[in-house]
Amino acid sequence: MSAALAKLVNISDVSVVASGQGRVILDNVSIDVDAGEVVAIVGESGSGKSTLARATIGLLPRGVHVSAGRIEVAGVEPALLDERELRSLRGRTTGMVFQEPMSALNPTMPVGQQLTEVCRTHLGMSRGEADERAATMLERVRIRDPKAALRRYPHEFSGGMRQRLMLAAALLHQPKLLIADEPTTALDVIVQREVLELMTELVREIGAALMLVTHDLAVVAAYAQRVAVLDAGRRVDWGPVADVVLNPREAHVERLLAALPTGRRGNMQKTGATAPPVLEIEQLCVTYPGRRKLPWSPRVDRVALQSVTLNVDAGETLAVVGESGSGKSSLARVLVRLLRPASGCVKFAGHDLAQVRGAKLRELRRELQIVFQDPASALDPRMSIFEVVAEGLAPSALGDRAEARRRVAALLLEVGLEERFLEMLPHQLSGGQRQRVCIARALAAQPRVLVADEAVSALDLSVQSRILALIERLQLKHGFACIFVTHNLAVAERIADRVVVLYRGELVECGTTAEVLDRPSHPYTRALLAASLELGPIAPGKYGLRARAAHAATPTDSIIS
Amino acid sequence: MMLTFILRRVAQGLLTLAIAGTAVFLLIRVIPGDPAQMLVGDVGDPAMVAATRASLGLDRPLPEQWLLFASDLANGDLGTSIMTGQQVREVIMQAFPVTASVVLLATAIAALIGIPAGMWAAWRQGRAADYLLVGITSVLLSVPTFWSGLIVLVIFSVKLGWLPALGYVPLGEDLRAGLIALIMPVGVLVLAELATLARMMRSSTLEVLRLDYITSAQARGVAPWAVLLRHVFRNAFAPTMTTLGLMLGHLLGGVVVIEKIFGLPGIGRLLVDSIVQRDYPIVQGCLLFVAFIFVIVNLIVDLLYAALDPRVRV
Amino acid sequence: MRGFKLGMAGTGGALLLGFMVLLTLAGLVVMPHDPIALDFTQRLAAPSAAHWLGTDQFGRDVLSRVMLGGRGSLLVASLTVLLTVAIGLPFGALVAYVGGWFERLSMTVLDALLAFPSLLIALGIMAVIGPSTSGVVMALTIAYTPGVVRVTRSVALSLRETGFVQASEVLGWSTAHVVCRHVIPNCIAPIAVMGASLFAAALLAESALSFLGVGLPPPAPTWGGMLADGRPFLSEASWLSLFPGLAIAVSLLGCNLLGDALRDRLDPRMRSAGGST
Amino acid sequence: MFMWGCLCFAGPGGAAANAEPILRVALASDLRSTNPGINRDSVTDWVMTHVVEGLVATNAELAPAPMLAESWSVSDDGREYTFRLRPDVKFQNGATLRAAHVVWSWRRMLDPQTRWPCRSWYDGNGDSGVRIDAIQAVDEHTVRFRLREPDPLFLYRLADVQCHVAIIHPESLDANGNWRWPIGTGPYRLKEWRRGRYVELERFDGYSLAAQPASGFAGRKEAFVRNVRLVVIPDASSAKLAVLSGEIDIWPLTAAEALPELRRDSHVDLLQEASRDWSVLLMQNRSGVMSNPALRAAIASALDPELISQSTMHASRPLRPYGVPAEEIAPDILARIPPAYQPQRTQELLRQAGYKGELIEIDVSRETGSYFNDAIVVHALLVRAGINARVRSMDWATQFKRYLGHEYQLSLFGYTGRATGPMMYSVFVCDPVKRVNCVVHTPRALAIMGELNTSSPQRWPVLMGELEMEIAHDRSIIGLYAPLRITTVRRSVVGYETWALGMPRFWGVRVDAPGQTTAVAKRLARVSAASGQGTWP
Repeated sequence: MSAALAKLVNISDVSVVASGQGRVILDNVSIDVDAGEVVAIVGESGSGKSTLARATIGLLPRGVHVSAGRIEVAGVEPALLDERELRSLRGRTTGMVFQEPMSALNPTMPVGQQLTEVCRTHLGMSRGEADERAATMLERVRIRDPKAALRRYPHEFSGGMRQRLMLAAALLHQPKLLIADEPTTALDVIVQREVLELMTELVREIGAALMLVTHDLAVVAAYAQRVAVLDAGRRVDWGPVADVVLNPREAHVERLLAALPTGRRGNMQKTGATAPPVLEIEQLCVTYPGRRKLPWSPRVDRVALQSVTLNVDAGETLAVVGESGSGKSSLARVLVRLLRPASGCVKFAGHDLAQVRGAKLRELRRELQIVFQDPASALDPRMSIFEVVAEGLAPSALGDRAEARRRVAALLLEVGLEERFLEMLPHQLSGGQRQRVCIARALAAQPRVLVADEAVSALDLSVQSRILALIERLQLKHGFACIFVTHNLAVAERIADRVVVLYRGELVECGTTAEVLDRPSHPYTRALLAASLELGPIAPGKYGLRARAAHAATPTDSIIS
Repeated sequence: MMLTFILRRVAQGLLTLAIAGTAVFLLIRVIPGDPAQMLVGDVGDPAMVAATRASLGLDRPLPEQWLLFASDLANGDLGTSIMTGQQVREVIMQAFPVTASVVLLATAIAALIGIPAGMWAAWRQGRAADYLLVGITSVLLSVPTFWSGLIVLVIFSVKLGWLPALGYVPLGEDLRAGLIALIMPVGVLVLAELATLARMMRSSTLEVLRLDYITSAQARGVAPWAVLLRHVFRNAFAPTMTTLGLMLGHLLGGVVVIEKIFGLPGIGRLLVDSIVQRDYPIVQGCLLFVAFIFVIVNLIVDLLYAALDPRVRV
Repeated sequence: MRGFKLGMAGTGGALLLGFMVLLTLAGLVVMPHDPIALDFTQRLAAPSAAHWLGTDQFGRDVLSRVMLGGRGSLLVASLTVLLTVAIGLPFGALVAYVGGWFERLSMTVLDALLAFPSLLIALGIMAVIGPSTSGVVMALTIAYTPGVVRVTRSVALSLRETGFVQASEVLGWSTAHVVCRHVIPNCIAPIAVMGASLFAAALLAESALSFLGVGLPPPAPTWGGMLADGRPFLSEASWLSLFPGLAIAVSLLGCNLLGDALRDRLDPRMRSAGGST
Repeated sequence: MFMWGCLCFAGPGGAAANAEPILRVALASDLRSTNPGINRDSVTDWVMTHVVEGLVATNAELAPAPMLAESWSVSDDGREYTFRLRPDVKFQNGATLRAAHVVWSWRRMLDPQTRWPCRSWYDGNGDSGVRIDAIQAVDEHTVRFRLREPDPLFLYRLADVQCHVAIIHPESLDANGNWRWPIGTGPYRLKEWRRGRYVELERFDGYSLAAQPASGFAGRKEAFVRNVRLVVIPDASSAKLAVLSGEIDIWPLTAAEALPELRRDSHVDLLQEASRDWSVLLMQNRSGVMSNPALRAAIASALDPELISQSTMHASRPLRPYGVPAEEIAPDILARIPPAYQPQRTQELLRQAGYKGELIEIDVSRETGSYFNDAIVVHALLVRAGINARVRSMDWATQFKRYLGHEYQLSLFGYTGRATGPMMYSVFVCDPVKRVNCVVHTPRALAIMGELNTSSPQRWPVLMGELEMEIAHDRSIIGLYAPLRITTVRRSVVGYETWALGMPRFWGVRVDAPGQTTAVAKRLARVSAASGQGTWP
């Protein structure tokens, strides 16, 4: 009995091809998973990591097929099974959890039914038995009042709770192998940590193996025993986490690790203490109209921001940290007047942005620019890059076309794009290049304040660090104040002079990067710090998980619904 | 929350009816030609025409006529036909079952065939079944109903003589003859509706199949028919149902062309004939009834939508 | 459009539609026979060498009348589409941008119009205006504009949330500039898709109106009118109704295939709004 | 298919053991109402002539003949008419006809509340007709009418079909005077009316047969078939298929398009009815370019009536240049009337009229029969003559409004036939002040019309000849043809006959089961029917 037999999963020299254009997604990849082991598959977007996970149980999308190699799961080859046998394999030995909590559960079906669907078909359980088992599992994944939860519908749960429901569904039939395809990428930091802890705990409890697909090296370091690093469909490195990640031997892995946001921005010497702040925000409240319960009952509005007061100094970088629903993007939108505040005021160059109108507003707005998160919808698909950036120039400058071309070319150069990009169209550019064009467009208006609303969250790690460096360089050169909105503490620490923490619309923490990150005063900030997983260099060529704050309390119970 | 949803929809429906009613009132009065002249005929005695106009209330100023029209409408009186003196409500109630029997039967058949076909084509996208369905539906959508109606009439009635060309026999009166009389019109209507429903169902099923919970159901080893029935159908049917509602609402307003070819005394024919005869009360009654049916059908569809999709309910 | 390929079905559709348009345009230059002149010696002649598609009850050549009829039908359909888009597009964008009571009011009025089947609206208007080309075009435009406005509004609303529209606002450009430079150009794609199905619907409606006798005024024939006139001679001279019906069907097939291809290539968002009664 | 009971060939009274066959007739449109004369059209008249009768009725020679009145006398000053009623005539509700019923019926029709369209004939303010001063019941069986002044046409008016005064029983109205159901004295009772679908007549067994032989709408109207079902089939091709498949026995006013197929079928006969209706091309003479008589003459000269009459396939119609059939007009005057169609002089006449290519529109409605085909031919003829013409098709209501308001230029129009010449001409020759729809109104024409209205029948041919001469001079009306009225009758029907007024009569008709009819009876029926004028033995 060769060692291979004892393996739970054995993937040898597998290649996967998209039959349409014949594009190679996986090129001759081999990995294996022992019973009860946690194996991570890591790589940037487009590296083929989730394809590898799905291929394991033959769930490749239409038009994509395994062109070479063999896959064995629990001694059986899924590719050779007929429809019924493949289904019972999935129904008994394997389970899967997906990335997007919003569409993970059938919105029109009560949660209980979706959970027990498998048990009753594959394990022949009666309705009562299956419900009983589901209720205990929900209890186990810490869903409040599990009996009632069975009858409720998916949209009545938050993202984090839905991911726990998915976990319960995948583990209900005690599978031998759980495949998790970026289970927590879409979740906030605290919830992410909870779900990961819960998943690994449960898997260990039922002795199942876990194949964890992620792009976050910190998660790999924290939870996996062995790891496979993929780049553009090829396996770059494979082995225990200590050899592959903590003491990187492959150039590609070193590059990834180097791109991690580490270190802290030297705090700027205050240029003259008395320089007036470029932006003063006083008692700012923002609400979104809600729906009426009954036609005559008063309309209950959702409060996004609750009396926020904040000043921003010229040339400073202020990080705004908070989870989804904390109101951070509402704040960003109010500052550039895309949203009208319910009350309070935003003073800029002696005017209250909320009151000013017409030509004066249009003139003032040019000095407050924004870069959005999603590069795909940031550029007008119909316009060339020249036209996009030229729109940033003042209307007066657009008269002379040659002059405009010269200025746009200069701006592109500043953001690291050669002149050949002028005539290209947005769909020909990568995500990173598009963000650079957005920055160039914002610069064209010579703003005094640049708001970056999660500007790097949608980018791969390597691209992310280059964009952050670019912003820092431009800020030094042009002296604009930068308000950097993010949910990632490491990014905030690397780029910001001061950090502000938002929690449910309230400003709970404000201070220099050091004050906030080393001596947090608000419990939420402490929970945030404790939950964040960060990998950093602990010695030349050696990396380790950084214990964030010595006196941070253990991650409190899920105070986040 | 459900109550708000219903009340808002009902209010919207009433407003639509009010606007539709006024539009109809004005439109019919602007049409040249005068019912009084039609009634008196070619004897052409001016005094007689004037007297008829007065008795029909047509000589009074427009706003006054509108008020009269609105107050009658309020207490459900649609007035009496100028030409036959019959209660408009009665005339409509005679014509509507004709149209309703053809349309409902055709829609039911089209739905029973079209919806599963659409789903199956989406499930086997890119394979033979899918291309076949898309091809057939493209052709069906391109054949005008009046052309297909004529061809069917020539083949089955003139050449083969299987089916009678003689018009409509109410189902209540003689079920067998009634059904035989409906075969051709329903058949032609089914061809047209089938294509639209199948295409709609196919596209909404394709969108649902892309979502994660379908893949996760498959990952949990759920059988294809269970995936299709339990997961895909409920989510894919909602948008198709809205189109079905729109289509049903319009068709119940009278399939004029089919009624003309097969000699069915339905609402469509009644409306066209009464426009030609300038029978104001009947035209107003018909158009209002058509609008009323449309609003009701769509209200029902919205309620079903809420029943199907819990997100709308809460 | 850059790198624009329609796929097999789409090109097939374009060819079919192109053939019918070509046939109609050829009619402007050369016409086998005078489509209006009567010839009582050649009444109801079957398709022959002299008359490829036979003659009608007045001895007029059916082929030339199909070519002449095409002019009427295709003209009405294209004018309707142009007018509907010309009105619907800006109005839809405006409604999306202005919002508030204006949006609620116009949407309610449009819903009221939607309550009537388009054929009935056209019938009513035709009875008012009397049969004329402009009458038919106006009637169909009023019947179809609500549809275009609704689509444009939904597309415009989703565009408002996109990065490039908001960035343009933030760059201090006026709403008018934003709408003209970003919103309307990006509405062209979905409207082009709807245009194809609109063209098919207008062609069908015009034929139905002619069939009911309220379509374009004679003697200029339209396909629907010829179909209706041929009806009494169905068993005796079936080609009178067969060929005009075929002309309509081929043009409709062309439109539908073209519309589907456009929809798949240009704008997945339009997928749900497909289909036409 | 409909089940056929077999008919044993017993007399009408004989109790047939099995179900009596029903005579099924196709109608193009439904009844307007069951209120005879008030809310009517030609189809309603057909049905009502079987249910109700008047004092006198039009006979085969289109003259007034005794009906409910067996005889009448006229006072020497011609102002008093005394009618003696037939004894023991029964109403369909069993009541016996008495003079009081006649007076009640007449008073009801003349009462303005009833809104009878033809009231202007008898209340004195119409431009034709004469005022009735009094109607009294002298005794149980005698009714006397006293007129304001003598009216030679009075009896013709009483016999007129469109403006017929039906003698009905007061129970036809409900308690508060609203119309309920017709109770007349006709051979058939109105049994059932399913709106939009069919009307069913049932034989009135208590019907008392008149003494005189059957002639037109008068005389012995003996009903043989127990039930007559008149089915509404608006669509021509459906009606054709119904006749071919035996679901319908008689199809009056058969559509032209159905003729070729019906001619080829051995189970049906096509009977050509005479018709006094008149299809014309009206030329407006009051305003605009058409008011120039020279232009009207030029246009008339270009229109070949022969070609127009053949506009509809398989249905070429008899030419009718004049308001009444040519044989009713004095032949010597007819010879002197110049024909309208003179193609060789058209260009010259156009030059004389100073025609500079102005647009001339031809009004036509698509619904009324084959007028639309005529419009196509007229348009082609005018275009060939170099006249800038255009067809303007519209629905009947619009065309009728333009006719009454004289907004048309050319208009293809039709007049319903009247029994007598004077009544026919009085429809379109009249004083525009008094009536809206006057077409010919030259002083000379009005003078002749006045004389015609008050002269006895002997002088009608000469007067009508002079009137036609004036019409030819004025050129506002071009007589085209008498519309083709063909009735399709299945061979299984025996005894159906056509006659001069061209309106269907279902009394005197038998329906045989196809197999059982004896050859002799069939041939006899067909011979007499074909001759058109054959009198019942």
